[in-house]
Amino acid sequence: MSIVHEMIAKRAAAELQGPCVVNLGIGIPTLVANYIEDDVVHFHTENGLLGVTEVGEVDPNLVNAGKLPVGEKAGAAFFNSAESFGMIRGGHVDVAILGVLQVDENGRIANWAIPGRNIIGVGGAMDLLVGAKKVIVTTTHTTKDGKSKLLKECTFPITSTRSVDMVITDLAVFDVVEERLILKELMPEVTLEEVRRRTEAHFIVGGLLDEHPVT
Amino acid sequence: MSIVHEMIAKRAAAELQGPCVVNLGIGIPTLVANYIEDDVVHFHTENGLLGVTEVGEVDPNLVNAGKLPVGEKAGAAFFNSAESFGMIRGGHVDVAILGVLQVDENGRIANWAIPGRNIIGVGGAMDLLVGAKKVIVTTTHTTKDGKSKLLKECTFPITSTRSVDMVITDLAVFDVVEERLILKELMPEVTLEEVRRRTEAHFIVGGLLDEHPVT
Amino acid sequence: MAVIHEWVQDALSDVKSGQTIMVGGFGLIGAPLTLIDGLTRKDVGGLTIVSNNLGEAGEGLGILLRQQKIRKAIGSYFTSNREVGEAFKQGEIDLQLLPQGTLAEAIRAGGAGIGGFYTKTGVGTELAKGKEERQIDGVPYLLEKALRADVAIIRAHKADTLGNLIYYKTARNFNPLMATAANLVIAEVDEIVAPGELSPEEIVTPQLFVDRLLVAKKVLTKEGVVNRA
Amino acid sequence: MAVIHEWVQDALSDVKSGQTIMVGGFGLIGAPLTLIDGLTRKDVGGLTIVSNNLGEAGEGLGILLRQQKIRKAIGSYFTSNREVGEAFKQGEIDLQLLPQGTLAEAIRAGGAGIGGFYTKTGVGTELAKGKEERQIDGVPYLLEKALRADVAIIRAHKADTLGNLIYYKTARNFNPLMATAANLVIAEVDEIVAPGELSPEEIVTPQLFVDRLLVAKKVLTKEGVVNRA
Repeated sequence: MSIVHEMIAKRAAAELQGPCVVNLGIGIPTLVANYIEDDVVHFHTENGLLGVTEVGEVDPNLVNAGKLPVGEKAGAAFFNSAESFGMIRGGHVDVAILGVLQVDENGRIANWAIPGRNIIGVGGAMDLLVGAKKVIVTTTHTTKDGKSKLLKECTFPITSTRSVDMVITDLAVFDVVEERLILKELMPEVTLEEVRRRTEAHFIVGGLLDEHPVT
Repeated sequence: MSIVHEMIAKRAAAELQGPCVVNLGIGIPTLVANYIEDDVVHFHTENGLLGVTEVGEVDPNLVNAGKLPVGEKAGAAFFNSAESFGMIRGGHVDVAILGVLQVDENGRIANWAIPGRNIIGVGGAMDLLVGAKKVIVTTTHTTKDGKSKLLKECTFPITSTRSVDMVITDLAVFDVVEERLILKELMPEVTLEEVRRRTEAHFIVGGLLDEHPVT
Repeated sequence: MAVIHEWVQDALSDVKSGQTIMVGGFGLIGAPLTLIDGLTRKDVGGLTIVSNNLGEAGEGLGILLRQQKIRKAIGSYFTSNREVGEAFKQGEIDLQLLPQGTLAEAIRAGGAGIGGFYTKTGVGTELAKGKEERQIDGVPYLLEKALRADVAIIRAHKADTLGNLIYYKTARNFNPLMATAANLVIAEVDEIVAPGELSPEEIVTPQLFVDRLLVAKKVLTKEGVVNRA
Repeated sequence: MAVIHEWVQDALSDVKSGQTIMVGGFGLIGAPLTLIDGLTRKDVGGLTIVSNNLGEAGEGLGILLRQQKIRKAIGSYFTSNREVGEAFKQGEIDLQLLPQGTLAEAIRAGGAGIGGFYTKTGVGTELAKGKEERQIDGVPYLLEKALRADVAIIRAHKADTLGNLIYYKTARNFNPLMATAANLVIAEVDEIVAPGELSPEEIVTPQLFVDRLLVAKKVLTKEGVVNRA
């Protein structure tokens, strides 16, 4: 993962305060755990473990949702997939941090399918969207060829009609309030002008815009 | 319990052959376990135990559905009430042996409510009726005041639209085939005439009626 | 993630009149006797109780019934306390009777974000009245709605300080289900241990479900309900 | 109550062409690798596979795919084997995609005699197409039907000779659910012990669900799938 990804993950980690249960998606979200030292932040992985921690000795049967080896901390618990998604769907997971393909200007996301490509999988994405109390999206602001991932409308199929709560990119942080994107922070050395130029979605500039929150 | 009850229970026990999972209701059915020595008959109690055996040291937190102390045999397992009724409703219990208030001539039973009395409870009766592969009813043939419990129609609310498979009383044993009662056996020293006299429900006399099956 | 309370009234501090409260147990077996006792000493009323039974006459939830703190009860077997029928006849209490498996499944559904489910149980009986019947693959089912509560009071065997729970024999029953289906979950236990002392494979209720812990002061013994030494 | 088999083909003796087969595992983790290998060596075709994934390209269920023995797959994440998409484009296979939680819940429902259930997951998305939407207490839900199978092949850690099962870490996943939802349930395990050696409190799958047992000969290690010494 790049420095850009690490920066996004670090910013997302700052949102995890106090006792909470957090589900981390594949990709950038996985990195978030590296920036959490607080013992009361508990990581849930939907393949059946609450209490994920960094991998010690690799065990091929102890993995996260990305099938990467993980560790279990003291007080961890294993459970089956129906129980795991009962936790998610039932509103017992406080925060989900997810990667996305696209975000629309109402804060709805597309992260499970690309029409025409052999990507036929949804996994736990839709369950996390309807179930997690708070959903934070972490993503690069633009695609590899420079197109905004924050669009007026998603061109890929949406994951849920529910809007996420926060969008964290390498350029900026947006709160989603009443289905509108509110620019809340600029990442270091990023200007408002640059965000405007590289964002297709309409957004509102927040009143207390902080240009350099991450040090 | 009386000798009559014991006789009925003993006859029901003879139906439990080979590996099977059996749920025993409250009352006469509870006695059935006393006549089973076969290690492959496993008793299920819907409050959360498979592998019920006779009580050893009394433990107030180890009970059957009648809240009577029981024991657990080697290979027993405990589970919660949703799992327990998943077993029942999902068709994983081979035989349920139940007490009844009334049986109609289609083999449907009433065993959970008496209108006008303060009996407001259904417990697991309806689940067992829809879920158990085979349902055997054990009951005295008549009420204390001599009225037939095998009626043309139940006057109490029925437990299920499903007919039971067998009715064992102190007078006779009936198979239920295509929603008809077929008299299969007479209990010792009971005549067909007596069964006719004390049974309101219409029944068919089976071709191979055995008058003294229990020795 | 749980907070450990020493006093039952602190554990019950957010219980209010008019709330729906799930109460674990099959009769007195696996019932949270200390927390029930706390409720009998607390000035609350108009409660809706979700529990398999309403205790026994003058025992467990039966005391709350005598105190007329219960406005409505949802359960499967009220017969074990004959005073329930009397109260019902007098119009002092509303009752909603569900088959035991439907009750358990509805609580599980409430905890798992399932709005309702189709069960074969009860089709064509008095308990089907007012419920939608529907054929699925040619088999008739009834629609049953999920149950949730403001508060669940439950009984477990051991907890760790995070709130992970294990249960004891047939005292498990409805407790793990109710632990998932209420906004505030309070568990009374025999013992609280350090995280890591319970095997991660044997934990029945993971800690994310549990808000408050209390060590049981009233326990069921062969001699009945006694205060723990 | 289980019968113990020494040979995988004996354990699979009643598997027939055209059947629906549930296969445990999350990718290769917790997949019944010995039984899958047995299926690849068995003359069956036209199978419907219910499994979270179809293995990986040329691994696990991915071999069955290459052998064109799979007519239809029901799962949540086929992306882990890109050959699935190719086969789908070529019209060689039908796919039914479900959210992972809906897949798990549908299997559980099938095992528990629940005909269908209402879930919030998927409402308003492409995966809601053709499904009934319904408001319950003002919230929109989708109706999802239960899933059942003719055969389930699953992976557990230990069994006792009766068929009680416990699992190992995240290799648990779909296995305990599938153990409940098929007419014939075949489990492969690391070890078979005497009844009583597994604690009655820690058993995850009680023996009434399990028909056949087999000791695993192919296992997942850090070095990939290997034959057990």
